[in-house]
Amino acid sequence: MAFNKNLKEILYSVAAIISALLLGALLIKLSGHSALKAYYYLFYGAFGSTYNIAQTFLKTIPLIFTGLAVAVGFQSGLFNIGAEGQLYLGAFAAALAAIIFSNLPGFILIPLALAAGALAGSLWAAVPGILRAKTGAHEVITTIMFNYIGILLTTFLLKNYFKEEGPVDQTKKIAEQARLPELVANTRLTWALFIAIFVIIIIYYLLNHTAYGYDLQLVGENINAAEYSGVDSDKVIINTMLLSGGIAGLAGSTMVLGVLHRFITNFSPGYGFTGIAVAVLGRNKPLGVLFAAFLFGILESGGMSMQLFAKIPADLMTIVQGLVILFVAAPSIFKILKNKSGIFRGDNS
Amino acid sequence: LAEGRIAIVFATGGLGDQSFNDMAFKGIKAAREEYGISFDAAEPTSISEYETYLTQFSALNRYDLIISIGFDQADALNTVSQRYPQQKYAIVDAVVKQDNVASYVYEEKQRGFLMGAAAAMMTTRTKDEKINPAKVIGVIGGMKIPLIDENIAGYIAGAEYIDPEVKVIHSYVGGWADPAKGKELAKAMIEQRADVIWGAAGRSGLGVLKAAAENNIYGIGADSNQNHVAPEHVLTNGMKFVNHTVKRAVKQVIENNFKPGVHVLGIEEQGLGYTESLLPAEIIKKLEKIKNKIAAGEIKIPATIEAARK
Amino acid sequence: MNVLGTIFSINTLAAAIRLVVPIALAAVGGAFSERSGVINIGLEGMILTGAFAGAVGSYYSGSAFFGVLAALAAGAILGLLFSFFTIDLEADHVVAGVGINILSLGFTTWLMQVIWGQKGASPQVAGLPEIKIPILADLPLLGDLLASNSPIVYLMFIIVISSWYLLFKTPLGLRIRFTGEHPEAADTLGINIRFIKYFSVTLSGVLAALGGSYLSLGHLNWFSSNMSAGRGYMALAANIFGQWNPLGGFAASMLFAFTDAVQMRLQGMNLNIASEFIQMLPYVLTVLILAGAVIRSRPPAALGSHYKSNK
Amino acid sequence: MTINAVEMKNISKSFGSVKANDSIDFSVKKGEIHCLLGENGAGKSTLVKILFGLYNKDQGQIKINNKPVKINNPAGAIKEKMGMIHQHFMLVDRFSIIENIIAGQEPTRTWGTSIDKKKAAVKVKEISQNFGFDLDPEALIENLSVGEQQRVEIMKALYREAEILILDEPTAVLTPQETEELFEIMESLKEDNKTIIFITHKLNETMEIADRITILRDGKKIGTVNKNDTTPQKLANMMVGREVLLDLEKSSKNPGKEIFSIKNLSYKNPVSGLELNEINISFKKGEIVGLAGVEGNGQLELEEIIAGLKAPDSGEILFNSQKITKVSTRERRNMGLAHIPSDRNKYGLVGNFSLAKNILLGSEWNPEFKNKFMIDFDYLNNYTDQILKEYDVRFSGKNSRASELSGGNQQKLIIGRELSRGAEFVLAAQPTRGVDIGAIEFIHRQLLKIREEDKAVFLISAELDELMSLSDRILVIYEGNIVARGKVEDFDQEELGLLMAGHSREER
Ligand SMILES: Nc1ncnc2c1ncn2[C@@H]1O[C@H](COP(=O)(O)OP(=O)(O)OP(=O)(O)O)[C@@H](O)[C@H]1O
Ligand SMILES: Nc1ncnc2c1ncn2[C@@H]1O[C@H](COP(=O)(O)OP(=O)(O)OP(=O)(O)O)[C@@H](O)[C@H]1O
Ligand SMILES: [Mg+2]
Ligand SMILES: [Mg+2]
Repeated sequence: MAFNKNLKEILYSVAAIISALLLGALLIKLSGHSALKAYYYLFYGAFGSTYNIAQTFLKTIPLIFTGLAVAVGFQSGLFNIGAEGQLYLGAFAAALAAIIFSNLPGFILIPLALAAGALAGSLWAAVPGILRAKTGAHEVITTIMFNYIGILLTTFLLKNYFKEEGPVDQTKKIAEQARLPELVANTRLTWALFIAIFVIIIIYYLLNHTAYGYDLQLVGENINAAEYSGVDSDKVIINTMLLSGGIAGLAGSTMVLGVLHRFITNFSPGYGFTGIAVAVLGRNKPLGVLFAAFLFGILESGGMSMQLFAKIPADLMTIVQGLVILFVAAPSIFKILKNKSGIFRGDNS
Repeated sequence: LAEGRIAIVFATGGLGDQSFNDMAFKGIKAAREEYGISFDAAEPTSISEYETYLTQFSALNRYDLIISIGFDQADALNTVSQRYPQQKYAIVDAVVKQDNVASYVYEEKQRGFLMGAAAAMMTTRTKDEKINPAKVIGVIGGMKIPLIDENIAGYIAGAEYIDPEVKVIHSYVGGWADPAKGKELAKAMIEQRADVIWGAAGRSGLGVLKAAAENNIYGIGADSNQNHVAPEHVLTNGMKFVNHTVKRAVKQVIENNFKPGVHVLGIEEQGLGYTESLLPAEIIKKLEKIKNKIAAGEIKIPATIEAARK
Repeated sequence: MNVLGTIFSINTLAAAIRLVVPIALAAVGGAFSERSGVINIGLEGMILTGAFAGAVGSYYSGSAFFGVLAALAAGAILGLLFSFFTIDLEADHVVAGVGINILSLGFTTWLMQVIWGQKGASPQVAGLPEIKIPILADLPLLGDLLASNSPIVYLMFIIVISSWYLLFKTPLGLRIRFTGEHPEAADTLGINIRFIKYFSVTLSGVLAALGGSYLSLGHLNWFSSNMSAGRGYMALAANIFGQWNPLGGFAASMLFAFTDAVQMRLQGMNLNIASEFIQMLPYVLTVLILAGAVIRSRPPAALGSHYKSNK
Repeated sequence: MTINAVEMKNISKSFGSVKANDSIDFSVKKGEIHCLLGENGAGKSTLVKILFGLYNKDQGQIKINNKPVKINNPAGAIKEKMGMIHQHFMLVDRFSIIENIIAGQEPTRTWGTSIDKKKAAVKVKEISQNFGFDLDPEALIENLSVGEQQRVEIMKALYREAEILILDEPTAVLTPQETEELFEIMESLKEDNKTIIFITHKLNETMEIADRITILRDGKKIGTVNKNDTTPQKLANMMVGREVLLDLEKSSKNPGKEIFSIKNLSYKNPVSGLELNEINISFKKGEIVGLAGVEGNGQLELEEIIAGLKAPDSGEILFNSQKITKVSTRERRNMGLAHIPSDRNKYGLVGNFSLAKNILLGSEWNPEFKNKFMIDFDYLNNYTDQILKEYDVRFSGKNSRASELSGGNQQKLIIGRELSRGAEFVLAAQPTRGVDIGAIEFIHRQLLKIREEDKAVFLISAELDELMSLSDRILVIYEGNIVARGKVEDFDQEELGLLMAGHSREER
């Protein structure tokens, strides 16, 4: 039953992705390029070599974290648009920790820096959480504002206290032992992948198999029933924001410890915002987020090759991404198709 | 597959930034015309893509030169250039100390100094209908980053050099692609009676020029020639000839004359300069003198705003 | 120098009015959409598309007026697309909105290359001239402020007020609000909720696009890629802050715009305060005011849900 | 030839695999009051929703006044002069009565651009007076009692000049007095030659008001009978398909020592202004204490305060002689309080959760359901199966969500969850609201069983029958005051009704 239901959702999602790609092919054709060639390189770019596969995962990792952060919020009925700001705080704190405690050995330093990043993200998200719980201030507004404030704040702190001499606003490089070990040499694909998957699993169990997760979902589904059954919904809201922010913070800290090896202003191309799309595409479920983030990873890393080798402007890839999101959002397109054509016959709903 | 002999990786701002990406593109296209080379280009959208593109280009092992545009590529290039010691690289706006990398950096403060001097000379010419009696000039940066601040520091020092009474105000847009906000910041300065304003803010700077045109004062363009935005109101442009730099880097490689190491480009090396645009002849004359003095090292220019404001 | 005098001057207010236009128009659009029950995160993309279509229209016709018409049409098309997905296809509103934003960004940048062969900024096009309204000029105090402005500024004031009127005083408005609160109840009253939602969401696209066209034809006279620069998100916040009421949304937008204008002036004074903190001003102030506000937001009860009649 | 106001032929409608209506023929004569009778889930609502254009029928024809019609949506039904009062009220809480009534057919002025509030108010007042409703048109729905809300629903239909009125379980939420008033209204509508379709599962009501009765069971029509040709027992058997015991047996029993008490409790509702005044109640082991009263006289406030959802302004609550006035909901539940909430959709259930997760509600931190840090799903699933079986909850699949259950089964689920927790004090608020006779019988037996087990029950109900047959002692609440209390034998139905309406004992 449940398996059937999930299978159906997956089928619809696949159909959505294929439709979006077909529509994208039409656009590529219209703009005078070869769609076949384009998609060949899309695939090649995403999976064509060990290096390319590594790059695909590399693109996937931060989106797993931010997607998960947003999804956890949604599970509790909170729309955390602030993952971007939380990510910056997390990245900044992780870099600081790695720099300040640079004489600690790696097996202590790395967890410490990761934790510092998670903690900073948590605390940054806690403020909108507390405001929501205690004053009712809508988290959509406060988290948007906290994005701007957080990014400006890290820039200020960096410039005035931690900046490395030079033309770029960045901290100095973190020590070798603070860097996450690479999984595949020279690809920057690091243990961050396992951390991401580990966090997915943890969150899956937390949400579905613990009382804590039960309360979190309960508050999201029916806050009155939560109160009725003795759940302190204010506390859950604050805790959820702490959790959500912590995960977003990990997006930042793994970027610092695994990819950038330092904090740089404005390093994120909007991972926090893409995380919203990833979360909803993944139906706000941990495993869904994993797949959605991977899909985005494929589109982005494949898109790079499309741009390089098929000379397709990157913007067309953006359009295809937009189409995928729209189509996946609207499974009923395919339900209509199914009723009309019987493509999906066989599942009984 | 890719067939070029040159590869170029732009900065994340992408083409159309009206700044160094566009200028670099101009340079590489000029090199194509002139030397008959072909090139492949990549437009990364995030910092983490630099290393990927650089690696992909390097791994093809078919390019005579791979060019990185923008200061934030330094880390990525530093890593990749060590992995491919046979490959030649050039980077603009940053220093990468590797034997196979030619680094081109600019004396940004010199450009700022020239612009500041030009603006300060202009703001006292009250005969000009666009000029008011108040001695106030302004500069608007895209974001508060060291490269921009060096320009602003030069601007302040240049004005001071001409006339210590000239007041220089500066502010930041907070982004490179918000011309509407650039325009409003300029308007805020005009309220403070600024009559010459430099917009060193990528596409946001175009809004500064628009404000200048609407309020009938002078604007100064940045990086590329932006006269077309407001032909009657763009006093001059603070040029950064990334195009020349790119073209030169290509030329050296083609002529088997690759020069790794740090190349500091200033006014003397014609890496920086200005356009004559609406500048009166006497000011041009004075600017030329200042140029010579800078080249001769007779003028010391501070590199930070704090130092410039003392 | 008199810091306060400069900040709280008529000039600052004038700047705020220029800055507020795209945010306020999109916020009013958001009010329609969300009052009818459809969450609209796509405002950002709608502003951007409006700005783009405005420039394209003006570029080809040589007339800014046609540019604005083109923007309105593009906003309507995008609004209809968003309606179709959220209403007929029952797409999750948030996802579809995110999709609209990404699509708008991709399409505008791509089409720029197709049309003008360049990214970044379009060539300059005919912009809207400012118009003078003599009667307003005679007003005390506000005379200077209101006498001469882009026609879209005047239009904005008219739209804000008439939208409030439409939503709260007319039959259509009552039906829109009914639909957003309780679509099933609206259905049982014989209200055509599909029409109501289509109307409201499309209108939100049109209004946001009008705001966008102010960027490319009123405030400036060219299109610059991604020139909406987060204004749609500010509008989203303003709409909620303003209790899903056009007047409230306008007031909240004005709060952002005014503090932004103040921020710009403070920066230009080169006081001894880090520029980052000055730039934070609008955002910090918003959070503070929101946290201290007495009235609590209560969204339309059926916001974000799907309802189909005649299952 | 008699005119059939409504004639539905061969109507079928399926939801997934559920056949909600199976080839039903149904006709209503003009000017009659026609009762639709059936258990929960029999298909009553579905049938009338098809008639009203809310659902799309799979097959069948509809004739109105002997004329075939196609009704695609409620707008179409309204055009045929139908009006429907829904089982779940279709009202917008934060709008005024006027707005709720006129939406969709607003009187306008200035060339139709704005709503003519005055004209609307006049018309609404007119209807209101014609039928003796006493409502302030500007009042917000959220401040109205359920009975008042129902009147607004009826006014909505009358405002649209409905000739055929469909009332889907209108009495489920009404007090006897309110029901009487509703019946008077219905009679006067009938005199006006309006046709009324009336859905209920209360047999006595059917016998009182109906002209003819149609019985549905499991989506099929069982038959149509004249009221005069039938008896409640016959109707019950047709509905349920078996013999039903309409009377309960209650043992006589001496209550034990006090287990729960409320002392000098006062509270003022900041929204409605209603005040609870110095309430004192003591509950003893092995007794059922009933609280009678017209909805909106403080029962809800009292319920929420006892449960811990609201804090009283003053006074004390004692549980096993322990002060729990400031103790959280969770704590109270752990101490042995069970709560069957009056508003099951708001408090009692999470529609989107599976049945097992609904059973877990409130016990998720209970070590019994955990194995180390994780929820012990094996245990929970077994436990759930047991409860579903014991409490006869009928569901379609293992992974059913609570929202997919019929109302009666939802209620049984809640009762099963609450009663099986081994609570010592059961707060049962409107436990049989909207539930069919089969289920009512079952729930009543469960409450009596609890009493047998020497636990205390506080029964808040608007059903006088229920109160009279279950309670040992009865309290009457009126405008926040306990106006009468005594053994159940000391009251009769009529007297209770008067007390609830605010007449004091002496007045009689
Ligand atoms: N009664 C149960 N017995 C066993 N496992 C359960 C039960 N309820 C929930 N779970 C676990 O929690 C997960 C999520 O269950 P839930 O009922 O919340 O479904 P859901 O939110 O619709 O998610 P999904 O569609 O992914 O299953 C299940 O996949 C299962 O691992
Ligand atoms: N919208 C729906 N989707 C799926 N199933 C439905 C829907 N509406 C009704 N059903 C199912 O159809 C059957 C008949 O339901 P209906 O609401 O008509 O019963 P009813 O006789 O009105 O019962 P009650 O007395 O509880 O109101 C039930 O099994 C119910 O679960
Ligand atoms: Mg001057
Ligand atoms: Mg029903």
